[in-house]
Amino acid sequence: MAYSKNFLIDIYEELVELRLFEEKLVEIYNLGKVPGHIHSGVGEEATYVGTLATRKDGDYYKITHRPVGASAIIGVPLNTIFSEIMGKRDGNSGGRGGVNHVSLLSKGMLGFSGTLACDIAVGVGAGLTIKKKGTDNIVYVYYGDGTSSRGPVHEAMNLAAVWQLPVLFICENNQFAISTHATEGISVENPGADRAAGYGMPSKIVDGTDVLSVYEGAKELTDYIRSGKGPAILEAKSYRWRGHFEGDQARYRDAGVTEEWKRKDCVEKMKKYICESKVATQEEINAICKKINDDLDKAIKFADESQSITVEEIYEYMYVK
Amino acid sequence: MAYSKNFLIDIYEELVELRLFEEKLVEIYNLGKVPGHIHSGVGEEATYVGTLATRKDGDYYKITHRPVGASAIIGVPLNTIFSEIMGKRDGNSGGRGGVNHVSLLSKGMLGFSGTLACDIAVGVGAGLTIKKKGTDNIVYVYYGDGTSSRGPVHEAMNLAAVWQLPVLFICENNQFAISTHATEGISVENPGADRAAGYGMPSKIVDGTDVLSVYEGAKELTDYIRSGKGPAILEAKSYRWRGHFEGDQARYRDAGVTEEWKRKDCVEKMKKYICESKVATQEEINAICKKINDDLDKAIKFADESQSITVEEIYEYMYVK
Amino acid sequence: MLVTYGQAIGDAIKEEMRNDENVIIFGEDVAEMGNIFGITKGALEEFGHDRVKNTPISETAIIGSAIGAAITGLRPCVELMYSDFALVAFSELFHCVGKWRYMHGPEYKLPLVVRSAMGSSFGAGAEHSNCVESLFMHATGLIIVSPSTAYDAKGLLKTAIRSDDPVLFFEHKQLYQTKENIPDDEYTIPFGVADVKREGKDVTIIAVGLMVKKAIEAASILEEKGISIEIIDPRTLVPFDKETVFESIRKTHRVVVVEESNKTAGIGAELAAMIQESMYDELDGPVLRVAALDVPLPYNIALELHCVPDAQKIVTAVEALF
Amino acid sequence: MLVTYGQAIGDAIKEEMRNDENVIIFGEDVAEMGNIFGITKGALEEFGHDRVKNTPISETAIIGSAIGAAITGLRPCVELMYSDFALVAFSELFHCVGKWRYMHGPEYKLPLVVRSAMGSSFGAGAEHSNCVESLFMHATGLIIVSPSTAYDAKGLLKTAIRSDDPVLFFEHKQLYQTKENIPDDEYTIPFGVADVKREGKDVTIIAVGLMVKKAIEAASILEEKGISIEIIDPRTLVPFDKETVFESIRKTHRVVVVEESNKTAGIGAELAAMIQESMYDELDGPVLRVAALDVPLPYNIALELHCVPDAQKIVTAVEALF
Ligand SMILES: Cc1ncc(C[n+]2csc(CCOP(=O)(O)OP(=O)(O)O)c2C)c(N)n1
Ligand SMILES: Cc1ncc(C[n+]2csc(CCOP(=O)(O)OP(=O)(O)O)c2C)c(N)n1
Ligand SMILES: [Mg+2]
Ligand SMILES: [Mg+2]
Repeated sequence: MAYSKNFLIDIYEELVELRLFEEKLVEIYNLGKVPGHIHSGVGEEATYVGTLATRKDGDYYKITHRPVGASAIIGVPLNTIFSEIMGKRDGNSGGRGGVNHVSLLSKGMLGFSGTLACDIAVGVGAGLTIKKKGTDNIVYVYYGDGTSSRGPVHEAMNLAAVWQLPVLFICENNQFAISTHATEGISVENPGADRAAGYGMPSKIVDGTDVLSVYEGAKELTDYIRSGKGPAILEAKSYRWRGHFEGDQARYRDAGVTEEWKRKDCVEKMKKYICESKVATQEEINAICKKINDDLDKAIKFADESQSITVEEIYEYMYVK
Repeated sequence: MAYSKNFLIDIYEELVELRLFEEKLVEIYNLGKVPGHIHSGVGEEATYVGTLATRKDGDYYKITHRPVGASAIIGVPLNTIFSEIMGKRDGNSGGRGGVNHVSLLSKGMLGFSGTLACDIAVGVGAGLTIKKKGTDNIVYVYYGDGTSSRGPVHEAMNLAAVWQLPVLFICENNQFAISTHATEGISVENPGADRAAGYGMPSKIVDGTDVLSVYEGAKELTDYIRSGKGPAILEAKSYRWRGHFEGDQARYRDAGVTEEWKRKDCVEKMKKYICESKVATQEEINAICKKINDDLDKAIKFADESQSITVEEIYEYMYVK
Repeated sequence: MLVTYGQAIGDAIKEEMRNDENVIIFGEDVAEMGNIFGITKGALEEFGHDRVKNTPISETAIIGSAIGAAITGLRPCVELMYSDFALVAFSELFHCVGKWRYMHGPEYKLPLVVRSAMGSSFGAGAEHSNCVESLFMHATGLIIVSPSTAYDAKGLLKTAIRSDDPVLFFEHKQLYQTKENIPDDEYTIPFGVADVKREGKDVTIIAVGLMVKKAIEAASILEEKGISIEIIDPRTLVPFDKETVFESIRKTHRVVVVEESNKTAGIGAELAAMIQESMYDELDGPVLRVAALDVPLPYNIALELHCVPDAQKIVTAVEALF
Repeated sequence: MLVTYGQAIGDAIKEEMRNDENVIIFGEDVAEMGNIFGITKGALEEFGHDRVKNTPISETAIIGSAIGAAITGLRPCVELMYSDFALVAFSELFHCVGKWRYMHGPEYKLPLVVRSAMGSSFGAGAEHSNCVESLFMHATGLIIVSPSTAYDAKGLLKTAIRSDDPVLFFEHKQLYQTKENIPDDEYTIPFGVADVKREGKDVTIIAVGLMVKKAIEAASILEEKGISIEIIDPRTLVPFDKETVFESIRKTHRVVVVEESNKTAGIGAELAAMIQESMYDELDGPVLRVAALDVPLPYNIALELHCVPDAQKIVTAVEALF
């Protein structure tokens, strides 16, 4: 494919934003500013950025616990995100939900269930709404290789397929469910792609360290879905660089393999590509990084200064009425 | 395949036993002798008889609500079966469990969950025991086309496959889940076979109206499983002759199609085969039917005369201790 | 008009579907068959396959997709055939439906209704007879409705479908055929308003679902014995109308709670605990519970009937208060 | 020897695995990682992959296969990482584990244990902090253990693994690091025997899990105020040791039940209802409940701490009884 300069710059910016976001998340966690547990998505940015490059206004998104920074790409204001992560008033639920529940419906975000996979069908339901309205919008439903083993994934996929709903299931295969390697927990090599035929869906496997590979696979499948043909599965192969949560030293795996995967860094790869193809100079790139860095720092400062809600507000948001 | 006379006669006897059992179940239900709801398996006998013809001592079985008479083939005494069906003391749980819970562990029966699919993994657990013992026994896990859509089926299959357990999953595709045709509820044509690849299992589709076709498919897969290669899926295509439960007039479907399927009667087919191949004379066949009929009637009489347990016994069987 | 409880429910659904085209129904066998009890019969013909959908047997997908449809603008009124099967989607109901808005913020509204048929019904056995309201009372963010009459069922279901908060709506199988005269004109019943099904002065009986009928039977027997019974049907267990109950207790000073599920940690546990906590000085005796025995409901019908409460057991409990 | 609650649990598992080769453990991340809290660390090295197995994320398969393994001769001690996730296998636990023997007859024994980590732990949020014992108290056929000390955890887990009946074993995350001196020699603790954690004469506090610690703190504060507290830890919620509780009430005549889960339809509901039903004449006031607020547990730690009971809330409840 031939890409426009703007497209490539946008993609690169989003990769950098997500990378810096995930790094800063670890930093503020280490400073004790995050109440809960965090799951760093460093190294897996291309899966989100590449798929989301196919998005349109009116689409819906069901993201996961990793990387939470994806919500920024989708358009949730950084102030909202960091405030929620720090459990503050200016978060989307005023700090009631927390790091795993950063969300904004007006940007199409459907929310997340910390009880993994219970939310896969939530994306299917949003697909039902789209189908009833008759637009060409779609739903992006992300789930991990580990989560693929849960029953509700099966139920949701079958339902999406029999109802021919506009849903792209994206399996983020970072090869681990906490300490359990995919080959130990999953009976096939490709937990996403190998199961698509069992629902009568098309699928693609893409290189999750190469954002353009992800984009191309996602483009093909989203075009298919937007044309009304029903759901599909995209599987992106990547690797979880850090432990499952911060504090996990990942002693259960070979650190050498991790290092190998780190050399396939999706951000570096893209940087090299846009430099070599002269889409941007090193200076421009520096400026991009600096701007993003500053924006993130500003938001973190904002969130840090945001107040906690008061105990009187604890019952708010339980019911509409 | 070349079959011995004894083998063919045994198979035929079991078909007849199951047919007559299922017919008599409807009869006693209509006489008001069955407290609960029954799901007649008339017309679907070949799936059980054909698969069970591959069984060995020490194997385990997880059957379904249809046909309950399969428990007789597996070896549960008819007196026990009908007593449980009528809710009486001489049933396996003294009438506490009822028609869907006819079972006998000493014959390898694992039990059944009326909450469909919650029991699929029970078969997988029995496979774990077999694997630990190191015998060449296997577990037969039956489930319906409708049940195939439930999440626990997915979880159980994936687990059986990653642990390489000796389990044969048998999808009884009688094309209906109550009123919902398989094509309306399932996104692929073959809910069993089409999903096997997604677990890295082999599969076979067999004609559920032809007991020898079922047997041959089951033989191939059970040989594979007994040799330690892990689980497999067999899908048998049949048709539910009667309503889902007694009282269901099946107005939601074309009665003409039902009639067509009735002409593919598995019992008649086998009778024709053994007559034509001179395995048995009409007289011998009559004798077989009469004997089975009498045995069933005797057991029904026995069960009818069996007492209810007393209210004092209501807490028994809750705990071992 | 004279309608059955089942018809009243079907009518409520169809009326609301006419009122608002965002109301859709889906669940196992709700379309051609009109659900296994015939409750949604006619909906498919009137509203078509886009709004009346059979689902595969996949309860987690039914609830999950109802959430997704609800937050994006539809008003799903979905069905879990038997309330026993609500337990296979327990996490979706307890963690997701109940907490979604709280965890994600005030943009998220969940106008969804989950209907489910509950209760013993002569030999249905331990997995097709459960009443599970109490399990969901421990959840947060849900509304729980358990109507005992056609009138209540219709008015409450219409409120439920119009509610922007998620509602679990439990229908008792043994009540489907009970008949009642209800208004021809449209009406709704608010949540959190108990109904005094019978006025009396000596003992307050709080009864739910089918047990309201049993309590009425017991009240007749007790009347002959000179004991006057007031029967309160909370109708919605969450929100619970404490005030109506407390007012009754200020008059009777004696309470019996009757429910169909087994006793331990059931509805009666919460109500008895709450009442003695709040009204201790008004009580002339303990709050008694009449409930099923703590066993899986037996299949044998004599044992089943022995297990679940009947008028006689209620009478015995009431008499124990004197 | 001085051990943590977490070590005591790990030791109980390993000792029982040495005693009986049919004992196996499986669950998410129990092998190399030794579970996410390190509780099963060392088991893989000692017993190998045949007896110590990681599972995929598939809680229904974990419970289902545990049933199958148990009835065919193994003694699975399985793990559901967080007790919140027990709810995704709720039907398997409630309908199958709890009723299997009853429905199928006395041949069927279910010697299985389901371990699960529960409770609030500073920002874990609404889906990783739940205490769910009360939901299972309404089930039938289960044994429910909720230990508060290393000594109790070890003795009860050994009993659980040896039990032919199914046991849900809830471990509190905040207790894993608490230390205690326990006997070097082997011991077990029977089910259904409560432990008086502190003797006193004015008020009986029944507390479960982490709340035992909070009750002990409260008792010290109250002692200074001249109120003498008896603290009873039931240790097993099913079977429940009524006699120890009743004996205490005959002395104190006042009861407060403390639990960590939210109040409505929680453990305290059942205990309060049962106690006032059985011991009405012995009571000098209502049975009070101290429990979490009825909201999804907030992520913000100040709000979380406001939500769950602490010593001060217990003190307030006790004082309200005078
Ligand atoms: C139902 C359920 N079971 C277990 C967990 C605990 N848990 C949290 S994250 C995780 C691993 C998820 O693996 P995967 O889906 O591959 O996502 P990843 O963490 O690799 O991004 C597990 C087991 C959970 N949250 N929900
Ligand atoms: C979890 C659950 N959901 C729904 C039901 C109600 N139900 C009983 S039988 C049945 C249809 C089953 O279809 P299938 O698996 O094809 O078996 P068949 O009845 O055709 O033999 C349904 C939906 C149930 N028992 N359990
Ligand atoms: Mg992963
Ligand atoms: Mg079927």
